[in-house]
Amino acid sequence: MLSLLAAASSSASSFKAPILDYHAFAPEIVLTGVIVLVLLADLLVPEDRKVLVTNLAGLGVLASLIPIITLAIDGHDRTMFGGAYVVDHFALVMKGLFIATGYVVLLMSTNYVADGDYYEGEFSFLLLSSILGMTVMASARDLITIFVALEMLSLPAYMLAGWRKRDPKSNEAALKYYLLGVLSSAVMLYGMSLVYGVAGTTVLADIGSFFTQFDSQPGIITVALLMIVIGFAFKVSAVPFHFWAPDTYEGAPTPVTAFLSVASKTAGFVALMEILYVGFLSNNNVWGPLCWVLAAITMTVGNLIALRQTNIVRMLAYSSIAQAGYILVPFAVAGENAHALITAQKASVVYLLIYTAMNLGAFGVVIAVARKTRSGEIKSFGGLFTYAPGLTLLMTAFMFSLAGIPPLGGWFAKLFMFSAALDAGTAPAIVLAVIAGVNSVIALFYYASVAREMWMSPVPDGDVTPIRVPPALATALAITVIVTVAVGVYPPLLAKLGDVATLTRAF
Amino acid sequence: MLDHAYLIPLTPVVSFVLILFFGKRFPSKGSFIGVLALVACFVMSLVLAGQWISRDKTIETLHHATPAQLRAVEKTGHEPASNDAGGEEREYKRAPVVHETTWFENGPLKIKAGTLVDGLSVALLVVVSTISLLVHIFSTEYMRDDRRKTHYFAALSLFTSGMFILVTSSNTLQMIFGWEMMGLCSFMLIGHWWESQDNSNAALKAFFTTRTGDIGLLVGISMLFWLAGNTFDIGRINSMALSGRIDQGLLTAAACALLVAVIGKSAQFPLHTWLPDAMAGPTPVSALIHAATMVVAGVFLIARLYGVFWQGFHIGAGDGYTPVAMVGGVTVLIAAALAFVQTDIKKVLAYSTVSQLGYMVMALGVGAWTAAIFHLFTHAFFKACLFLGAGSVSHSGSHHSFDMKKDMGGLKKYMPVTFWTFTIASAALAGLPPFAGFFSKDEILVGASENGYKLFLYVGLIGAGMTAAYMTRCIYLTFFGEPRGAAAHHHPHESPIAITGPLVFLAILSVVAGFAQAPIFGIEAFSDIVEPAYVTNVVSHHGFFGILAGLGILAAVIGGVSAYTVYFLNRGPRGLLDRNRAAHAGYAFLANKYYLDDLYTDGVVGSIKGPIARAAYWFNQNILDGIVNGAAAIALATGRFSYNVIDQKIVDGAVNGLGISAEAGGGALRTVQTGKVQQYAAILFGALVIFAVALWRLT
Amino acid sequence: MVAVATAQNVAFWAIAVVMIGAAFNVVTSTNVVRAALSLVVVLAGVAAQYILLAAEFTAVVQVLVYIGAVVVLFLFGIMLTRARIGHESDLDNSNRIPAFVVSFAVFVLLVALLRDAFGHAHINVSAPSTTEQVGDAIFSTYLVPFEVASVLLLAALVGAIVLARRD
Amino acid sequence: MHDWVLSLAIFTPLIGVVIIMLTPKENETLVKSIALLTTLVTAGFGGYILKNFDYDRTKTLQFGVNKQWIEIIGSRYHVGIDGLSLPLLILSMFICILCVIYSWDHFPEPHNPKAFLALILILETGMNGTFIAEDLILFFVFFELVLLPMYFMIGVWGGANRQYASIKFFLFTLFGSALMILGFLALYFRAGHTFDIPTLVQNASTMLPHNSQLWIFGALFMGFAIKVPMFPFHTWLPDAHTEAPTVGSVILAAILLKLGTYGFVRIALPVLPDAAHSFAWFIGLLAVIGIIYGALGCLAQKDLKRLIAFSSVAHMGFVMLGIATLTSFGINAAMFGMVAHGLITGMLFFVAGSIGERYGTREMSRLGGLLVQAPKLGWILGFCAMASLGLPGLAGFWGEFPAILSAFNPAAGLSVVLFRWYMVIASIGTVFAAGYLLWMFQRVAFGEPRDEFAHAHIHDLHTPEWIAWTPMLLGIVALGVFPALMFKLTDGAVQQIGHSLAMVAR
Amino acid sequence: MLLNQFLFLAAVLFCTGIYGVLARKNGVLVLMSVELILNAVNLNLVAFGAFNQSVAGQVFALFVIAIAAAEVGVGLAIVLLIYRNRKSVDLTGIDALKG
Repeated sequence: MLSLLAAASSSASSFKAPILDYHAFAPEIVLTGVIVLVLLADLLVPEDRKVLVTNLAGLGVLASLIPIITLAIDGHDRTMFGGAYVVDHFALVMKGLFIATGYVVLLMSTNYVADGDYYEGEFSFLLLSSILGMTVMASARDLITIFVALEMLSLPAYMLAGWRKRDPKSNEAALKYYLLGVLSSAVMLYGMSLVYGVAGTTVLADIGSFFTQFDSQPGIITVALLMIVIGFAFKVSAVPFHFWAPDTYEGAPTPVTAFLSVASKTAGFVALMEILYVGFLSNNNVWGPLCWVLAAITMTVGNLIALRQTNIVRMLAYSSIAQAGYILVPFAVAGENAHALITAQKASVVYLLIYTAMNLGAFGVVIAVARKTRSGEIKSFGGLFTYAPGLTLLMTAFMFSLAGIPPLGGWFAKLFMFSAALDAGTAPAIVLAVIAGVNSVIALFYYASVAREMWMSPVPDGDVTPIRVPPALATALAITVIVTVAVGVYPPLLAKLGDVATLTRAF
Repeated sequence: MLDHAYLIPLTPVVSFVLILFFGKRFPSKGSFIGVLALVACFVMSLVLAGQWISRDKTIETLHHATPAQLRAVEKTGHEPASNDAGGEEREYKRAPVVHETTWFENGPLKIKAGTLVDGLSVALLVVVSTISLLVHIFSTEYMRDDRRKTHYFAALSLFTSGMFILVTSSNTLQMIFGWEMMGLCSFMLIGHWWESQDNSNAALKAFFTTRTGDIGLLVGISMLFWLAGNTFDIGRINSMALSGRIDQGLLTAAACALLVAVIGKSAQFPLHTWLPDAMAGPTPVSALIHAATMVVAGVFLIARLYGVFWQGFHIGAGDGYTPVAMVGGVTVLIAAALAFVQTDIKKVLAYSTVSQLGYMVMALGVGAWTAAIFHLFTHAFFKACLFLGAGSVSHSGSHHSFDMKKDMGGLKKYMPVTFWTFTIASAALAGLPPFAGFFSKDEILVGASENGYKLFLYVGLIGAGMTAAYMTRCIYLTFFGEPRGAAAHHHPHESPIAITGPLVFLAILSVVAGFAQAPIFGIEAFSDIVEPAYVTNVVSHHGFFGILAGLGILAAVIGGVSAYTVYFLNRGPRGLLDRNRAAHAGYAFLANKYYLDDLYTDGVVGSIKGPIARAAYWFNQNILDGIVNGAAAIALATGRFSYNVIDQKIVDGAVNGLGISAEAGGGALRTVQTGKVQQYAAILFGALVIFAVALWRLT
Repeated sequence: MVAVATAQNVAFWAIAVVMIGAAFNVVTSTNVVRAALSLVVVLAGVAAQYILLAAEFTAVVQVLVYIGAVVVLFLFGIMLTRARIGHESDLDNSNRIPAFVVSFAVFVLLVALLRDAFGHAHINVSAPSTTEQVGDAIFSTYLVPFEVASVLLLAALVGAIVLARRD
Repeated sequence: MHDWVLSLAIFTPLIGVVIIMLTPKENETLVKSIALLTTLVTAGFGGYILKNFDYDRTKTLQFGVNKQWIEIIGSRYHVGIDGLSLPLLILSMFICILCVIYSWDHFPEPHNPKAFLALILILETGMNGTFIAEDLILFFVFFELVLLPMYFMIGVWGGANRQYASIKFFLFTLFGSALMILGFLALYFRAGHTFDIPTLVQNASTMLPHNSQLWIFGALFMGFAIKVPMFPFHTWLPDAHTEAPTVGSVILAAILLKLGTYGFVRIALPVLPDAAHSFAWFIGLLAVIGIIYGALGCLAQKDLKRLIAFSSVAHMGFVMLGIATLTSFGINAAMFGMVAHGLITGMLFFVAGSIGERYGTREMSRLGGLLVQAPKLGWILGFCAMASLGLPGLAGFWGEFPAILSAFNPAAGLSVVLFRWYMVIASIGTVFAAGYLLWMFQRVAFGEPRDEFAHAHIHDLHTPEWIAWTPMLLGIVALGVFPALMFKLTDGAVQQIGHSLAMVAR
Repeated sequence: MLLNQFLFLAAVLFCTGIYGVLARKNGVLVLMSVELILNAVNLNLVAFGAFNQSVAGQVFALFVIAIAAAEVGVGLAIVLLIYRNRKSVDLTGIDALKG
């Protein structure tokens, strides 16, 4: 295996500056610029006008969508740094998703953070930093880049989780998230070091072609791969690496929770796709069963525990764990054959897109309702329909979308997920699909219990003053609900975006 | 009329609709619509009968074919080629006139609906329309002030049309329609005074019991549909059955199934218990049910599908025993015995009906097809007369009571017309010459004797004796002796013309109807007209047998005389005196009643048939009725068990249990979420090791 | 060459033993400050191993960043959280045995794997990669992570200040 | 118009929903009028379909539209109508109008006509869509679309135990449909990468090995059987019916249950005839168990609506028995049974709801003498009871008798002896039906009113009730007397199914 | 030199770190244990770099060092935050969120 690396190591004492394709980097460059601007603006804007900073951040995020669109129109894939950084359809779709998510989270947090008198400027700054990490992650095709992107998106998130500084629960959330995050990234790093040791390269494409030479791989690779998967399993909160999630979600500021449950999770899946599909496609005999087990226990455990939750955020936390289980299903079956691989990628991306909209929306309603009730208990939603019919309808839509009931977006995500499993068609795949099916029934119970509270229960404290939803939050809710419903009714809207076979086109 | 026979069932249907929706607006509450409709039906039936008779004649002369030749054609079992080609109807003697239209289609199969007119249906149409007309007329008076007169007449019309549909059906599917329509109407009419729980119970029981029999009907007709080659057509079913091309086992099974239906509908042992209870309905309804419709439907079913029964039970073999005959025979005796112990005049008549239906079924079972139908024919008149007579008594004599012992007695002098008509009808029922019953019963006895079913000859004779005896008792208790109860206190008087008119008319018919088939005089008009080809060709015909007639008369006389001895010669009144004394002795009323009932029964009835009748009655009330009622109770208990235990605990429990265990599982898993960050970390590394080992071994 | 190799081995083992001892002290010491100082020893040992592996630049960075910055941070942390400088009995929680079992299991696993995979692989440090090469790599292939890392440090700085400051 | 009419039939109610949503809540009359108008317009499209339907080609899909929909998974917007769909589509439109009329001033607590009517209209979209979908995914979407409105209808407007009942209904159905969609996907991947039902009917049985067919059929079976519902998956039904508001019960009984049986006839049998043969004995068994079991359940009931609900289990047993015979006779009977049950049981629920509303209770032991206090209502109850127990001349008979009839001679390859036993058991079931229905009728309608209601003012029929019920009653009679009205529609299509079933008979 | 010398040493550090993370109560000590783990990884990376004769190992290690520093900063900030609210850095007492 050493001979392979001869070319890489021998050369060049003379440094040749790389020729950079600035168009390809434009989204990140814009984003970085906005980050710096936000930081500067925060210094200049007086304390009572901080909302301007948030608005600036929002606009900046939207601005970074422009180069993504131009890149998409341009259409051809850009590969840089020997394959370490790739801007292709997949990357663009995911970048777009991250940026859109960031925008919605900003909208959701505008009033939340301002009302709580937290550090608004820095909040936006950290949020944008994390999004920057995610956009980089979408293009990263190299272990080092992936690692740095992961830390880039994680570190601000650790801090955001503890943003409500005076709240011990928020502190606790940050601590748990941080500690477990650091440990799991350490495990991942250890795994990466082993991979590097065996393969001699950090570029995924090279790792991929390196491993295709072998019919069987040594145990070290099995475990190294396991360690890497664990790092991202933590990120996507797959059981048994999920323990941080409910605690952190509950303790963190709700917009941050929304962000974690959506963007951070998506980033984890994106990395997982890159690593497994590009770097370790031939090792699917390892990660196939691994993802199978993870998917099965993740959705089952997540759903079962969610049944017993009384706090809405905590319930949504377990719900998002269970959802991660569903998203893992395509991973479990992707390695069966080339066709299944493509379906699996599409299924994962479509699921992530839809999941993002509906889960963000659900948190949006939670934030809106908590503005009045000041409570996170599911019971506090009692009788919502009588005084906030609009929010009730929205929450109902999000809940049943998460449950996968047509004609709300979630059904199509689930359908595609099932479709991926059955496309593989092997017995384990079908068993997994059946497990997922049963789980989606269990899940309905707790999703519907929220609907039940809202529609069928009396108002707990009898206070029926209407809820005033600030415009930013209302915008966020509108965006999410439109996506959720529109995709459910007319899935082709998203299906095009999900058509991301580019990730593995080379193979 | 032969080509428009559908008008006969249609007319009362129209009248039903009219009465139901517009009846209330008329002062008569719609009764006249019903009467008019029935007049029309009556006239049409007579015209039809006339046309049928004359058609027979014309065809016979046209074709110059002898019955024997036709029989030869029929016996080959193959239909004439012209029919297979879908050409003309077989236009020879006794061939039915069939008019059909496609009801619905199932693929290539056309299910038809239509009318079939032949001798059997003509005879039944005449009987039914006559009786129904009279019942309608009778009811205008009898139900004059009823609060639901409109409903009553509507149901009466529908009931009649049900019977019309049944008898004119060209196919078995349509027969089910008529059959069940009558079930429905009997339910409505028996339960007419549904304010009382007893009445509605009786209605339910009637419907439910006949419905139980209908299991057989549905199964039997389904089986015949397939066995006869995908057809409901009666003619084809009969010819297929007779041709022997149907698997014998299955055919017998189908016949058995249909027999079950007959047992339910025609109140044969052991499903007869609903019929006496059905006396809860208004008396004219009882007359209609017992004389012309409903219960005779079962007999009609056997007659109509005689080929099936003939072949299915080997009736022609004459080996002394067929299930059909057994059912009939047992019913004859049991019901006759039961008639003895009734105090309710209508129940006496009801058991008498059961017994007479037993005769008809028995006759069919022994191959005496014509005798059975003839008995049906004559029985209709005298039984209608008896019921209407009983109605007249209660209407005008006993103040709406039917209790012979409590509220009647000595009514002869107040109600002469009723008395005489009742007596004539009773004589006809008892089988005394020259009344109608004599001729028809004699035919049955001949059939049983000559077709190789001697056992049933004796059954018939014993039954005849018993019939005479209980009718004598009935007449005595009603019309003779001292007036009692209501009869003594409520100024009995003769009924008005609307009631007596039908009585007289029916009494006359009870006399003359018998002469339609009186072999003793060489008259065989009834069998000539009525027998369809598929019957004529298989059954044997016998002439007049003086000895059997004599035996029949003798049996009736013995029964009548012995009852006469008991009742008219002072045994009866003494029993009544005893009863009154005992009442004075101060026992609690109910206890007294039953105690003295026992005494009475022991002392009076016991001298003739006491032990047997009592045993039969006990058996009837406790065992048979117990089973019928018990079946309901068991069904209810089973239902409760299956609902409360199986459904709610096991099936639903399993479902809820899954839910509970899911929640419990969630609860258990929650305990792992301790909130201690270092435990989480430990699990992270522990999972790492476990997964690593597992995967390492796997790959 | 053999001599060089032997010297390298001797140096390795000497440093390794010290490192392991210090590492154990970090996790078992009952004195927080002593634990921090033991950590310094470990970190320095790691730097020394880097030199053995001919990664001088990395070793320098190790010393500068870790010993120069990180350990100082730790000491600040210790002081800010007012840990006692001296002996402290309850620095460990009640999970020492499970913790040992888990960590030992991981160790066994790793050792078994490494033996299996790299049984007799030798490291040849004859042609070490120079600092220049490292620099070239960072500014070409790994340019993106480098830029990102700079933003990362900024973010960590800002965030940590917000979190840590009193308000 | 020809191309559009089916889509209009599906989506017009949704337009109505949008308009209702935009109407102020306070203006109830306007809301009601819009709802009524919407259902009428939808039915108008139904009328157009009825008028232009080619009754000589009932087995071919008409008014077909086949457009691209979700390309990425190969699902298309394919709708069409044939003899199987038409009666059910019309029934659905019809029932929806009547429900809107019935609820005109009958809105159960907590009132809110706006939401209630919107739910009815969404339900209509789902139901109409299911009956004309010719693509499995489209079918699935509509099949599921009815869940939410019905959930809320039961859960918000229902009785005391509504929360339990509504979630139970939802969970059961969802469980079935989760497996069903797996079956659909398996069909897609194993039988030519298409969700198109007609294409699958052509190809599936040849492309699929027997073993796969069995598995897929099993999955579809679960989905449909729960919806029907067949024993032992029926337990959601009594709860749902008991708690649902009247209109909810009516729609549930009249249409929603039919989605399951329709699924069998439209998808499971023709697509997987081979497996259908293997499953037939089992379906038949569950069907006859359901017949007897439902009847027994009825006998134990104290609540009027619950009794009717259990009777549905028994009646759907007949429908399933017809289907299980795999003969054209049986399937025709099943189709008839669906429509008949829809009308009859729908009516029974209407009446039961009206009784409950008047007396404030549906406990049969507390009722009695309905005929005294409200004779018309009482007789209509009696009429429906009679229709329900399969009295010839009324619609119920044609669902029952041909099913029994066909069980004597099931499709080639099925166990004749077994099915003949089913026939006998099913016949016994008719007696039970008579038993519980008459018993119910006796307790509710006969006798004198109980003391507690002796002086209550019980209004006989209201105008909305008249308007809503008369067409249904007429329909029951008309179908009973002229079964060809239905058989003519279904027969062609059923023959085709029967033919494809016969092709694979071993 | 054998590659495994370094790898085993790294493994020892790694597992010692794990033990520390799991068994230590004091937040700062836990962070120190994390540093042990990260250094183990770095040692791995550099050893593999030498073994593979590529710079990527060192580059990777450099990134890890830089980011580890940032992580420690953030971690200490969080620990301080907790200390400020709870007056203790005892991790075992932090279990308000569970279930």
